Amino acid sequence: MASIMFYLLSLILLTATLLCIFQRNPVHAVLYLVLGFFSLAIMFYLLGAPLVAAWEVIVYAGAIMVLFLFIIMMLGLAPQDRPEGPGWQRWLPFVILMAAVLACTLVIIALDPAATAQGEPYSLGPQDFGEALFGKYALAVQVVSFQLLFAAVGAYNLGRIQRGKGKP
Amino acid sequence: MTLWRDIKGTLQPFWITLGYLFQKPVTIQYPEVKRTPPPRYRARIVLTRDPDGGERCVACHLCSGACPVDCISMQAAEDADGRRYAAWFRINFSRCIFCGLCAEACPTLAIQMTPDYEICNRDILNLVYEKEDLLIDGCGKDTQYNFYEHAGIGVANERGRNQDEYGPVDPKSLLP
Amino acid sequence: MNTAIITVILTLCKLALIFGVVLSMAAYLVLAERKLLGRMQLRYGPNRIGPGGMIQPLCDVIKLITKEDFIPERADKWLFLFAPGLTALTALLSFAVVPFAPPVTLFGQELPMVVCDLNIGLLYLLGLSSLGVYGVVLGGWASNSKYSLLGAMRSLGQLLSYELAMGLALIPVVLSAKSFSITEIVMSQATLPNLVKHPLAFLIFMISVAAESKRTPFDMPEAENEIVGGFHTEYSGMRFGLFFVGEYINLIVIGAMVTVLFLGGWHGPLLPPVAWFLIKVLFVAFVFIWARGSMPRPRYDQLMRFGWTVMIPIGVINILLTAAVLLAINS
Amino acid sequence: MPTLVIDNREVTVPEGMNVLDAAKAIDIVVPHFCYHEALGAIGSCRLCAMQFLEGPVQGVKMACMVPAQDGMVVSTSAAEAVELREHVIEWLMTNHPHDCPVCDEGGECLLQDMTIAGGHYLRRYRGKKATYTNQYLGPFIEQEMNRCITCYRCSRTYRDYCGGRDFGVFGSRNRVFFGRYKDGQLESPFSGNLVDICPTGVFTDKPFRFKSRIWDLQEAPSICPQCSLGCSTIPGGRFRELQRIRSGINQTTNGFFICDRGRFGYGHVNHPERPRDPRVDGLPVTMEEAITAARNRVDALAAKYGGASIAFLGSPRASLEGNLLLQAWAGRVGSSQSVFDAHQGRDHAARSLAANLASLARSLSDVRQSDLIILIGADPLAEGPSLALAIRQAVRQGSEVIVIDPRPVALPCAHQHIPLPPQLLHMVLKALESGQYDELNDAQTQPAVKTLRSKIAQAKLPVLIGGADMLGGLGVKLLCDAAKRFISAECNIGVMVMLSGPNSFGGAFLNIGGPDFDALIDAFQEGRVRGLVCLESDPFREAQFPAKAQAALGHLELLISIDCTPTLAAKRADIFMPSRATAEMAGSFINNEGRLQAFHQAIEPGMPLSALGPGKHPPRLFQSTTPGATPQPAWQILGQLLDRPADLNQLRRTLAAENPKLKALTHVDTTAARICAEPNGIAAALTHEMFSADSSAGNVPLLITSAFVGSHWLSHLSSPLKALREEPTVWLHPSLAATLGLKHGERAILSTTLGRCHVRVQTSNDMAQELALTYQLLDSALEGMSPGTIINCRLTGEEGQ
Repeated sequence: MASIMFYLLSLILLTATLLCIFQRNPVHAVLYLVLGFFSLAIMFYLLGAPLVAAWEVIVYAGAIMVLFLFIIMMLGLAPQDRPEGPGWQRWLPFVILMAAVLACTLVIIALDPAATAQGEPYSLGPQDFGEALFGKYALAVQVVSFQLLFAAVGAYNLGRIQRGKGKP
Repeated sequence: MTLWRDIKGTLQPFWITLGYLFQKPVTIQYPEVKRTPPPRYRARIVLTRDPDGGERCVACHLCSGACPVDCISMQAAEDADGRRYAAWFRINFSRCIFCGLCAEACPTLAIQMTPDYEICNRDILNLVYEKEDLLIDGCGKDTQYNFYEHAGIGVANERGRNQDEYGPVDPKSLLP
Repeated sequence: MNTAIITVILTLCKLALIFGVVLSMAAYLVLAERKLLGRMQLRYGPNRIGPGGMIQPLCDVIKLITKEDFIPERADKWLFLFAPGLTALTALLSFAVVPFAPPVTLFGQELPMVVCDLNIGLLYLLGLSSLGVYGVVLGGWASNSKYSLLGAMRSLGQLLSYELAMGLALIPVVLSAKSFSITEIVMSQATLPNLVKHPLAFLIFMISVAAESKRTPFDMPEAENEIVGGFHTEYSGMRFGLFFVGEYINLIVIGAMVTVLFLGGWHGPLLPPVAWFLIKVLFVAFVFIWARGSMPRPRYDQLMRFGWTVMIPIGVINILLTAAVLLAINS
Repeated sequence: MPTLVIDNREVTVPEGMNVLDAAKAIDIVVPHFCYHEALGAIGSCRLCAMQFLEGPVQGVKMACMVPAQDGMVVSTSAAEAVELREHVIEWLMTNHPHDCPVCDEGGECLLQDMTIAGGHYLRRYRGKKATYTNQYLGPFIEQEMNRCITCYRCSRTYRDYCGGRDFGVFGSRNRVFFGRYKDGQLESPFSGNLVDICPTGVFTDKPFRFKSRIWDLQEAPSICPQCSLGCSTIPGGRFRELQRIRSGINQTTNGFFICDRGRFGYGHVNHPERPRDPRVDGLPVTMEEAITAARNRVDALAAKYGGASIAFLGSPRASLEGNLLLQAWAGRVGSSQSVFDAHQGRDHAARSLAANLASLARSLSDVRQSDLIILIGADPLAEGPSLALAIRQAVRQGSEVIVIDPRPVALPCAHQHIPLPPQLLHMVLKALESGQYDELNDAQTQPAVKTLRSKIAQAKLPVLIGGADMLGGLGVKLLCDAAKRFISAECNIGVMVMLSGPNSFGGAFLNIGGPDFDALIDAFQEGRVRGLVCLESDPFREAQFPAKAQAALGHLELLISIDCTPTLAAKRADIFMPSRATAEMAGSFINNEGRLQAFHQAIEPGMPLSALGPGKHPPRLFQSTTPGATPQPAWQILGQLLDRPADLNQLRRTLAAENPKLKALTHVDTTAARICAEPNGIAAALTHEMFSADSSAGNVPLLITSAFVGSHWLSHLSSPLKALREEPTVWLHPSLAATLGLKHGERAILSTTLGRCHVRVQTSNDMAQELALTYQLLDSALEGMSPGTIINCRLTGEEGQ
């Protein structure tokens, strides 16, 4: 069951990513990418890493892609000429893929394969994740977080309004 | 102290609205309870008459010119005695916004607004008032004014017979 | 296999129950909001249809359904049609992980009073709430209208800014419960609700959750008097209704989240747990309505500044303090 | 070029301009009444006061009376000047009645504007006001003398500018009265200008009385369709009814004024009998069906008998675009039978003019500045009234006017009249050209022409003026040749010929090499032409010999008419398509000097509201279609028929691309360039066919011309103008009258081949001898008489019966 779903999800992921690449409209591309992230998240869940799955959704779909959308809208990147022809043909793949992802989600939630698959060797709970992050890889995490801090400080310095100089 | 002021300013409205929550609303329950509007209330428009019963409206188009929603239309015509009057006069109350600019613009005090505000109707055509619907038998708010007694074109009285006029000039006279 | 079928049936029952309760609650929450706001402004609110206006929601639905479903000329049609559903859907899905009562024993097996007790339930909630913005954003973008686009962009910026603060406010809760599972978080508040343990986190959470769900005073994305309804300017009929319903389901979701995360969930004396849960949810909803009746809308730059310069630093400090105190108690 | 400072702004103006105009040049407008650009300054209203601070003149002065000079420093806002203006406007207002609501001037009242601009808003005068008794001034002008502020604009316009004699100023001090000595119709054909010129409501438009407020009118700049001069007008309509026409301002043509025929002759637009619905074989159809039927039937006829079996008749009153497309249709069918005017003499004259005018063209503005004006066979009041006004302005500046004409030509100015019989006009022209006087055996004429030659040679800006009716094609050519003879460095001679319609020149320009209508009549009778398409023309009435034309037109198998008036052709047409009147459409005309002028759409077509509903009350129920709104511009109908662009600008671009000479069509404005045809393109022989009379015993040659009112189709349809219609009249020289035993003022019977009718006899010493003269009067016994012809007649006294 789990492996069927895995392959199904992989197929969805690949299709969605390909469609994302071939979209002319950036907003539509983002939507396919989000779909890809969904299937990826469910795959993570399937593989016994619910935390990673949740973060996939929260961080990638919920934050980064939203940021992408923000930029696309702010710059008005969407093409001005909307292609003619029946709209449903353009949206059929999206609807099918979306339906498939939703179906997988429902099946997983209803049957909870992580729970049913007995003796899952790779189950990774939040606690294990935290211990790995702040124990085994503590140094790497610190280095990366310092890098983020530098980036944040730098961005703030670039973006702040200097007194008397008006907007940057 | 500004922080304290901000916090107080944020919380105080909550207290006030909570207080209002338990007070009796001021709303008047309209169809059951009706209020009497003040006499200068701006609702349904009427056309009034002179003290001597003639139509006050001279179809000067100032009301339709002033109307911001173009709900007034009319056609002027001339009576046998030289009186200018409205051959037809139409106010589309489904368009009227009751701003009162027409009554303000009216130079003969013909258009006046009344406190009758209940003119809703489901059939829009019933809201298109013609002259016979608008014309009332009375002077409205000003009981004295008669435009043609001041106009000086010899309709109410003969030419030169109004109170503020000399009799007609004889241009061919050689007298000083 | 038998138990599996029973599990599925029971899950479906729970789903149906939640669905019905949440939808009717959302409908009457609309009425409650209108009446409460009316009373706060010394008006009556809707009181014409049915006793005290009780049939108003039904009439609203009939009106919305019979209205013309208008699609703007150059709109992205499918996205436009799909967006309102997305909003309502994400709001509804959130209930999957909310426990509304302690587990009961039925047919000889323990039945959790939650559709799906995920061990990362909190993250699930966070994920869904961040996805909820897609409905708004895509709807606003697909309308091909300037006001809608402005509303969409405002809601994007607002979400990005306040999601962070919301996450930060939840970390103390997780720290004290030592779990992401919502059932366990509720269990951990059996004696003392998190409201008392983490008052600062509660405050940050309340504010940021209001901002994220576009509740007044943070309803910049639809600010009627500046951008004519924002993202739903071009929507009419039942599609607008879906946006509207989604918003009120969201209000219930927020109520449920605050209840389970800070107010101790179903715990309470005398009354049955479900009743306590409902009372708490409705109280939180009331607080939000109350805020709508009391607070003016800030400017958009004030909102962003407040989010980034006040909420997030306080949230971080709060985490550090909580961690320090917990560390001190545990050691 | 004096430079002066007005309100701290420096301005350089042409020499002689007054300070008021100088201020206007930099958009500083000071209230004024009596000053008018066309009338000049007299400084009587005392309103344009300005404070002259430095320079040759100092103190508060009337700006209209002070020519701009170097070094002047003027303030319009100085307290003293402002106070004076405020007082003056208050004095002007003391006697003004309180009747703005019932005054038709409201909205375009200069007094209203100037009262507000002058700062007077509260009446302090509580005494009594002077009143006057009004006069009846005819069907055009309504007088309300109480409103007068004695600015004298009316008398200056009527007497000085237009040359009227029956209107003036009476009385003194505060009893000044402007009017006639006694009630009656104003005699000047330019009396309507009083409406435009009066700054307040003393003289208002009587047909327009109480019809609309001017802010409700839909107005647009247009061209007068009544004659060929192309005067600028501004039609105004409301409720789908054309309610008035006022004069437009175009300095190159009419200046500020128009004639009464142009002002009050708009009745054809609202005419109750105007056909508004397309018909095929007498049955009402939609416009699309009518267009399809027209195209199919013409194609079928062309397939059956060949393209040449269909003739296309354009019109002097159809727009240039319409005439162009009609010609394009002819080209598509393969027919070369394209004529633009059913009247052969006028047709020839116009074509001759279009071919020969070239640089001889003179505008009305040139006529106003001319120093010698010679009218040969021209009657301006009948053929182009504004020309009479222009001639008067020239005379006021010292020009001399010589009229050589068989008719007693009335001009509103002093002129010398040489009555010559029509057949001598060509000889005079030839003599002018060649200097040979042999053919002129008349003892009087020879010396007159000799002096004429020397006068022309001495003049600087002489203009020779002719009329299409009297000269015909040959005469126009002779006129142009004669003018060319005098061109020299000192003598900048020009020519102006009055044609029959607003677009006569345009039609002639397009059809310069085509056949003429007489050739078509022969073709109808012989069966060579079996179909006729009439574009806004009426061959039944407009042909030079209508009886002949009517007989020939009976042979037609197919008659298609596009028109906006109830013509006979429209009534008898197999296929009729309603077109729009000038005020209802945009298009362009070429006037008689070859000037291409555009006009714009002022109103939408449709049955006037006053003609609908019970008792002139508008209907309460609305409908999605406008009743009677089917008419389309003729060029649009033809454009649809020929699959041309429906947009006028696009159409003009394509038409200009097809005809390089008309490239001005792409940017038509009021000052557009003149257009001229090739001089050698005329195919038809320029014969002169007006003389069909023999002077055998008892017969008198009867010359038929047109009158100011009654002979022109469009103005004939206008009811206010009917009051100006004369009764049927015959003019005779007293000597001829004595021979026939008739006296001035008597009634007589005029019998011709066209029938008998009762006429009034008038005698004049300005008539040519041995000639009777009468006017064509539509809808009377004289209807069948076409202007520009001479026929035999017998005149007998009524009691001689």
